[in-house]
Amino acid sequence: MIADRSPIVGHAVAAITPLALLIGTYLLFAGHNNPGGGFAAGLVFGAVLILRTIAGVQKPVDAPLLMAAGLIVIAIVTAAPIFWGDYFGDQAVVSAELPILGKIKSGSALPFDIGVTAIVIGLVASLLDGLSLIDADGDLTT
Amino acid sequence: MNALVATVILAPLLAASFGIAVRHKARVRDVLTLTGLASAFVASLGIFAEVYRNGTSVIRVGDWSPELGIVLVADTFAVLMLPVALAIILIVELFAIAQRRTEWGANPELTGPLLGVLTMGVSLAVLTGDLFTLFVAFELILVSSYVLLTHQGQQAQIRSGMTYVVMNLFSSTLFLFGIAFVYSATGTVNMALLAERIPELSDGVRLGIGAWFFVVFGTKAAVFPLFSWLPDSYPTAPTTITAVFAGLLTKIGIYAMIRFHTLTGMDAMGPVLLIIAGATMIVGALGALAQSDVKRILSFHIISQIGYMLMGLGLFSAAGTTGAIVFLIHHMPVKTVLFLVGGLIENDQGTSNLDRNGGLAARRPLIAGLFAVPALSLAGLPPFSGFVAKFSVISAGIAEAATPVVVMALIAGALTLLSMTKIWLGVFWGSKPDKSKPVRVSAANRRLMLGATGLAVGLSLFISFYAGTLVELGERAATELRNSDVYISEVLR
Amino acid sequence: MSIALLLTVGGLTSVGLYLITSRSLSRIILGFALLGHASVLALLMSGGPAGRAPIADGSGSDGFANPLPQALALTAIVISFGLTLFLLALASRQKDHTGDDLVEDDIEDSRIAEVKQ
Amino acid sequence: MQQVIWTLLGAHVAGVVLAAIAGFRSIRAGLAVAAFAPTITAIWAIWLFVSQDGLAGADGPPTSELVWVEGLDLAFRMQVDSLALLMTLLVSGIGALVFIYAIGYFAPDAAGGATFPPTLLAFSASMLGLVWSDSIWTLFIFWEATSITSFLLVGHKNSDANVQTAARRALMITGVGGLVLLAGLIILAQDVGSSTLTNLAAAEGSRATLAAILVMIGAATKSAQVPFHVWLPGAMAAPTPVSAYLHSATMVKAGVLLVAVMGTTFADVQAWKVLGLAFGIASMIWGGVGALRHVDAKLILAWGTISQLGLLITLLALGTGKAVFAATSILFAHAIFKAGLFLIVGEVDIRTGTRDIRKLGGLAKSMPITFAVALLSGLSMAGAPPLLGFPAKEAAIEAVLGLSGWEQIIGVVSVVGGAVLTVAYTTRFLIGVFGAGPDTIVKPRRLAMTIPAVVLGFLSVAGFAALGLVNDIVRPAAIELNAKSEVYGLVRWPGIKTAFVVSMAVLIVGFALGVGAAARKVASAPNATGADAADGLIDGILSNTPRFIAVVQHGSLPVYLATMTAAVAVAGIAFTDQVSLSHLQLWDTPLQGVLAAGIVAAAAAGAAVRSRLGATLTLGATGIGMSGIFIIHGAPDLALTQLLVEIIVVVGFVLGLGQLANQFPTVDNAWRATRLAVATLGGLAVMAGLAASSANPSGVAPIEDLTAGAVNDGGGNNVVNVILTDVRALDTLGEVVVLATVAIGILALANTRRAEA
Repeated sequence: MIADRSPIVGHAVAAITPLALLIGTYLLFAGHNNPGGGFAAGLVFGAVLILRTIAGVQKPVDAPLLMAAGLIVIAIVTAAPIFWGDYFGDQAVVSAELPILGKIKSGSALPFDIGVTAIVIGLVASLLDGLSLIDADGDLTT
Repeated sequence: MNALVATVILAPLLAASFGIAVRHKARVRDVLTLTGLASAFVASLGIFAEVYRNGTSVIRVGDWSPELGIVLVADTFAVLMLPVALAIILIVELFAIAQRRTEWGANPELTGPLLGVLTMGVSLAVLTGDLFTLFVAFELILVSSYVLLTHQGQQAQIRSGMTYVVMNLFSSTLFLFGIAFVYSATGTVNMALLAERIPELSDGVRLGIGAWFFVVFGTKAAVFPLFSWLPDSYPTAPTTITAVFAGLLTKIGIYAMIRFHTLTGMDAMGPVLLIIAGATMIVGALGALAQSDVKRILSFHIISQIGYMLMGLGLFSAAGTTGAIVFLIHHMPVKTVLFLVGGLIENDQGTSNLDRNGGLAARRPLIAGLFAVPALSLAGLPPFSGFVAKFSVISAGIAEAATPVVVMALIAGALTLLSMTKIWLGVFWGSKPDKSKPVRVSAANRRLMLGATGLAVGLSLFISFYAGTLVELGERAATELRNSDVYISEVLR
Repeated sequence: MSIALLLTVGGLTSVGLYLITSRSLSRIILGFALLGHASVLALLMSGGPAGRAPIADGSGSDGFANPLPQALALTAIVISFGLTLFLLALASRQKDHTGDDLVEDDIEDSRIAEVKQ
Repeated sequence: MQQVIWTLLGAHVAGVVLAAIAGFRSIRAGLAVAAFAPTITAIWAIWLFVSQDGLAGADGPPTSELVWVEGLDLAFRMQVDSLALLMTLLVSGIGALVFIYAIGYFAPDAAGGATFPPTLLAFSASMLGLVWSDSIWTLFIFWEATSITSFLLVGHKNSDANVQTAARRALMITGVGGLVLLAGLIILAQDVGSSTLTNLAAAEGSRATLAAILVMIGAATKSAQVPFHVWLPGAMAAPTPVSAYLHSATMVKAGVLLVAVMGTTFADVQAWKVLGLAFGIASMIWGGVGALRHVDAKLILAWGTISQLGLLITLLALGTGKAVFAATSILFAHAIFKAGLFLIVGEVDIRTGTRDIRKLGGLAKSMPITFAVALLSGLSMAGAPPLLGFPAKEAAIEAVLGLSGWEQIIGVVSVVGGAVLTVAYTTRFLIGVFGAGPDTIVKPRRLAMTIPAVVLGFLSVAGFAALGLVNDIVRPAAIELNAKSEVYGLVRWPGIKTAFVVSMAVLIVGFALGVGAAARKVASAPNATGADAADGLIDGILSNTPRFIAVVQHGSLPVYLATMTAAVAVAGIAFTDQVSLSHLQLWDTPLQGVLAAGIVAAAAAGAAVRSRLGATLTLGATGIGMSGIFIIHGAPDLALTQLLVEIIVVVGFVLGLGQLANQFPTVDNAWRATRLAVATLGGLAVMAGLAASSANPSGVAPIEDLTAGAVNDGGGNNVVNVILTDVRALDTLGEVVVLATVAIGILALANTRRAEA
C-alpha cells in the first residue's frame, strides 16, 4: 500500500478527491448545455477511483454491481415512455432553477447520463483488476 | 409494436443486467436470463405476426424524424431473421445451463448475461434502419462474442481470441471509415435516405462504398479471402458458444450485406460477388475436407455455405435474393444444431477428433439421428430445408445463366456431402480406437442437453415443413429490398 | 476538405496498420489507438469543415460545425476506448500463459501445413 | 383414391417408427413389423390391377398432390398410372418378400435391430414415392432419399473399414449423380415451363441438349452404368436382403425409370440417344465380362445386373415402340428372377458360410429346393423357354432386328453379344454354385429364407404360363412411355422367325461359353480397378486438401490483416475513378496544419521506437494532438473526452504492461517491407475514399433542424450532448453496454488468473 509507506501521498490523494468529485459532478450536470456529459464525468470519477485505490485510501469497488445498476437505470429510462404511449427512447424534459448551474432544462436525459457515469466508473474500476493489480483478497498487489 | 420492439431490445439487456447483479446465485440468474431471452423471443413472434399482416412497421426511437434520429424498421426480411435468431440463442442458453452444471471452465456465471448482450445486439442489428446504429449493434455482438470466446481464459482461447478480436476490431475500424465515406457523400446515415442518395452518386464513389462495405460485412460473414479468422477461433470456444457463433454471427454479416447492397442498388458488383461466392464455396468445402476435428470441419462448412448466400445476392435478381434469404434463414438452426451435436459427441466420446472417435451410431442412435437431420439438410438433401435453399439459389443461378458459379455450387455440394460422410464414418461408424474419457453428465443434464438439441432440430424441421411459407416470405422480402422506393416511403412517411 | 486533415488520417492509418501487422499485442494495441484516431478524424471530416462549437447560444446555427459526426465520433471513441482496455487485459493474460504478449499462429493450421511437407 | 396414396405412405412412415421401437427388442421383431406396410401396398396394387375399374376407371389413375414450396413449384405430386403400378408390384411385392426373407437371414440376436428394419422400410417408402411421382421434383426428392437410405443399408456392417469405403463410394457416386441430375432437371423445367411428368413437353435446342446430357449422366450413376458402375459391386457388402432388394430389383431401376419417362421429352435430342447407347452398350458388355471373371457368387450376380441395366438403357435410348416395350418387359422379368437369385445366394452364404464358387460343391443334392428355384430363375435370366425371361428377351431381339441403318447394326451386335454373355455367366453361376466340387457342409434350412425365393422362382414359371396377365401389366406401362408400343405384346411361341433362331443360337453359344468359363479355374478375383480408382479419387481429394488449404489458411494474424487491407485497397481503386480534387484546401487554419504534422510525427515515432514506455508516451502525444484538432474543429466535447480517455489508456498501458520487457521483441523485422507496403496501401485507400466521397455529395446534413430540435425538444443547448442522450440515445445505450461487457470480460480474465494462482 502506497499510503502505508508514504502518508503524504495518501493525504494528497485524499485532499484532491473532493475537488475531482466536484469537477466530475459539474461535467455530469453541465453536459446538456456545455461540453461535458456522463461519459466525461465517469472518466473523471474513474480516475479518482484508480488514484485512491492505488494509493490504498480505499478498497476496490464492486464494479459489476455498479454497472448492472447503471444499465438497469438506462434501460428503464429508455423503456419508460412506452407506458405513456410514446415511442421508446423518448425523453421527458423538465426545467428547474438550480444554484450555481443556473436554469437547467433537463429530464430523463439526466438519469440516463447518470447511468452512463456509473458504467464508466465500473469499467475503469475493473481495469485495476484486469491488469492483475488486485489479488484474491481484493487488495492491491503492489 | 413499439412495446414489442422495445422488448426485443431491452428485455435481454435487463435480463443481462440483473443476471450480472445476482451472478453468483445460479438458479435465480438462470431463471432471469431465460425469462429475458424468452420474452424477447415471444415479442419477436409478435413483431412477425404484426408485419406479416400489416406490412413494414417503422419505430422512431425517441420520436425523432428519420432525417435526425434513429429509426427501427421491421420489414419482412427483419422479421424473418429475428425470431429464428432469438430462438437459437434461447436454445443455446438452455444447452449451456445443462452443460455448465456439469463441466464448464472458469466463470460459468457469465454465459447467460453475455448471451443477453448478444441478443440485444442481434435484435438491434436486425431491426435498425440506421447505418451507425448497425455499427453499434455489431459492436455489441462482437464484444459479447470476444468475452464469450475468452472468458474461460485458457491458453488456446486467449491465442485464438487475440486473432479473433484483432481481426474484428480492424473490420470495425473499416466500418467507421465506411460510415465516414457514406456520411460525407450523402449527409445521412439513415438507410432509407441512403437508398435514395447513394444511387445518385458517381459510379466511382458508389462502387467504392459498395466494395468497402463488402469488405466490412464480408469479414464478419467470412467470405473468401477474408474468412481465415473463423476456423482459427470458433473451435476453441466451448461448444455452446461456438454453436451460437456459428448459427448467428456470420449470418448477421450476410444479413447486413444483403440489406445494404440491395437497398443501395449495388447491382454492378454482381459479377465480382459471384466470383467471390464461388471461391468461398469451394475453399470452405475443401477446407472442411482437410480437417480431422468435427468442430473444425463444421467451421469450414460455415464458410462454404456463406458462399451460397453470397451467390444468391450476387445474382441481383428477385429469385437470387429470395434464394439468399431462404438460405440464410435455413442455415441458422442447422448450423447451431450441428455444433450442439458436436458438443454431445464431445461429451460422450471425450473428444471431437475424428481419429479418436467411432461407433457412436450403435451406442447412441439418438445422437446419430440428431446429427443426421441437420447434416443432410446442410448437404442440401431433400426433404429438408437445405434442399429448398440450395434449390432456390441454384435455379436462380441457372435462370440467370451464371454457369460458372452454378458449377462451383454443385461441386461444393458434392464436397460437402463428402465431408459429411467423413464425420459420419469417423464418429458414428466403426469402433472407437481409444478410451478417451467421456465427460461425466448427470441424467437430468443429459436430458436437458438432448432436449435443447432436439428443440433446435425441431426448429430446423419446422422450417423445412413450412419452406413454402419461407420462400413466399423470402420473395416478399426480396421484393421489398429490391424496390427500395417502398422502403424509402415507408420509413420517411 | 482540409488536405492537412486528409494526410493526418492517411498517416495515422498507415502507421496504425504497420503496427497492427506486428506480432506484439502491445504494438497492436498502439496501432488500434492510432487507427481509432484516424477513424474518428475521418468521421469528423465527413461532417464538413471546421466551425463553431455546436452549442446553441440563441444566435442560430450559422457557422456551426456539424454536430452529428461529433456525436458519432464520440460513440466511436468510447467504444474503441473500451476495446483497447480489453486488448490490454488480453495481452496481460497472454503474458501469463506465454511470458510475452506475442500473437501466435494457429496450432491446427500449422499442423495441417506441416502435413503438406 | 387420393387418400389411399397418403394412407399407404403414411403406413410406411408409421411403420418406420414402429419398426424402430420393435427393433430395440430384436431385429426379427422389427423386420416383422416393417413387413406390414409393403404387404398391404402390394395387396392394394394387385387389387387395383385385378379390379375392373382400377386405372382405367372413370376417375382415371389415382392422383394426389401436396404442395410443399409453391414459389419454387416443389410439390409432392403423385399419380399411380400403369407404369407406377408395375413398379409398385415390384417394389412392394418383392419388398414384402425381402422382409420375410430377412427374418430368416438375420440371427435372432443380430445387432442393429433398431436401425436396420426402419432404414430398409424407409428405403421402401422412398422407392414407392419415386415410382409414384408425377413431378420431376417429387421424383428427385425420393431419388435422393433412396441414395441416403442405400448408404445406410450398405454400411450396415460398418465395423469393417471396407464396408465403410464401399458405402462412401456408393453415396458419393450416386450423390454427385444426383447433383448433376438436379442441374439437368432445373434446366429442363425452366425450358419447358413445367415440372409435371405426365405429358411433359418435348425439349429442344442447346439448353435441352445440356439438360439431356445431365439427366442421362444422373440416371447412369444411379443405374450403375459404365463407368459409374464401380459402386455397385462394392455395395454387395450390404446384407443380402439389401442387395436383392435395392441393388437388383428396385433402386438401380430408378435410373432406368428416369430414362424411360424422359424418353419422349428428349426424343428429338440427338445427344440423349448417343449418350444412352454409349452407357448402355458399354455396361451390357463390360458387365457381362465382369460376371464371367468373378468367383464370388454375389458379385457374379451384381455384374450381371450391370449388364442387364445396360440392356435396358440401350433399349430405352433406342426409343422405338418395340424397344420400349421390350425394355418394360425385361424390367419386370429381371426384377423377379434377379431378386430370386440374390435370395438364393444369401441362403447359400448363410447355410454354407461362403459364396466362393470354388469352395462350393454338391449343393444340387444337399440343397435341392434351392437348386430348383435357382434353375428356374437362372434359366429365366438366360432367356430360355418356358420361363418369363424368354419372351422378354425375344421382344428385345426383335426390337433391334426391326431397326434400320447403323442403329440396327449396333443394336443387334450389342444385344446379341450381351445376351450371349448373359447365358454364359448364368451357366457358370449355376455350375459354380450347384455343380460338382468339394462337398460343402450345409446348415439346416430356414423356412423364412426359402419361401420368398420359392415364390419368386415360381413367378418366373407362372409368368410364362399366364403370359396374358403379364401382358396386361407390361403393355399399358409401355404404352404410357411410348404410344407406338400399343401394337406389341409378349408371345409364348413366336414360331420359327429370325428372332427365335437368333435367340436359340444365343442360348447354345452362351451355354458353351459358360461351361468353358466354369471349367476354367480362376485363381483369384480380378482387381477392382475401377472401384480403386474411385476410392483413389476420393482419398486423393481428402489427402490433398490439406496441401491446398495450407496455402489459404496459414493461421497467421498479420497475413489475415494484410489480406483485408489489400481488399479495401481494391475498394480504394474504385474511389479514384472520376475523382475531383477541387474541393480540397490546404487546411482550415494553419494551426490545424501544425497539429496535423505533429500528430503524424508522433505516431511515426511511436512505430519506430523500440521501448514500450517510449511508444506509450508517443501515444499520449498523438492523443493530445487530436484533442487540439478537435478544439479547432469546433468539437469541445470530443476534445475533453479524448483527453480523459488518453489519460486512462496511458495509465493502463503503464500499469498493465509494466511487467513486460522494456523493449519490443524483434520478431517483426522479417517482413517489414511487406508491412510497410500494406500500411501505405491502406492509408492511401482511406484517403482516396474520403477525398472522393466528399467531392460531390448527394445530400446535405440537416444541421439547422438538428440544432432547433436539440434546443426545443431535447431541452439542451449542447447539441452534441442532446444527440447522445436523446436523439441517438439508442446508440449511447449500445455503447455503454459495450463498455459494461468489456468490463465483465476484463474481470473474467482476472478471475481465471486468480483461479490458476
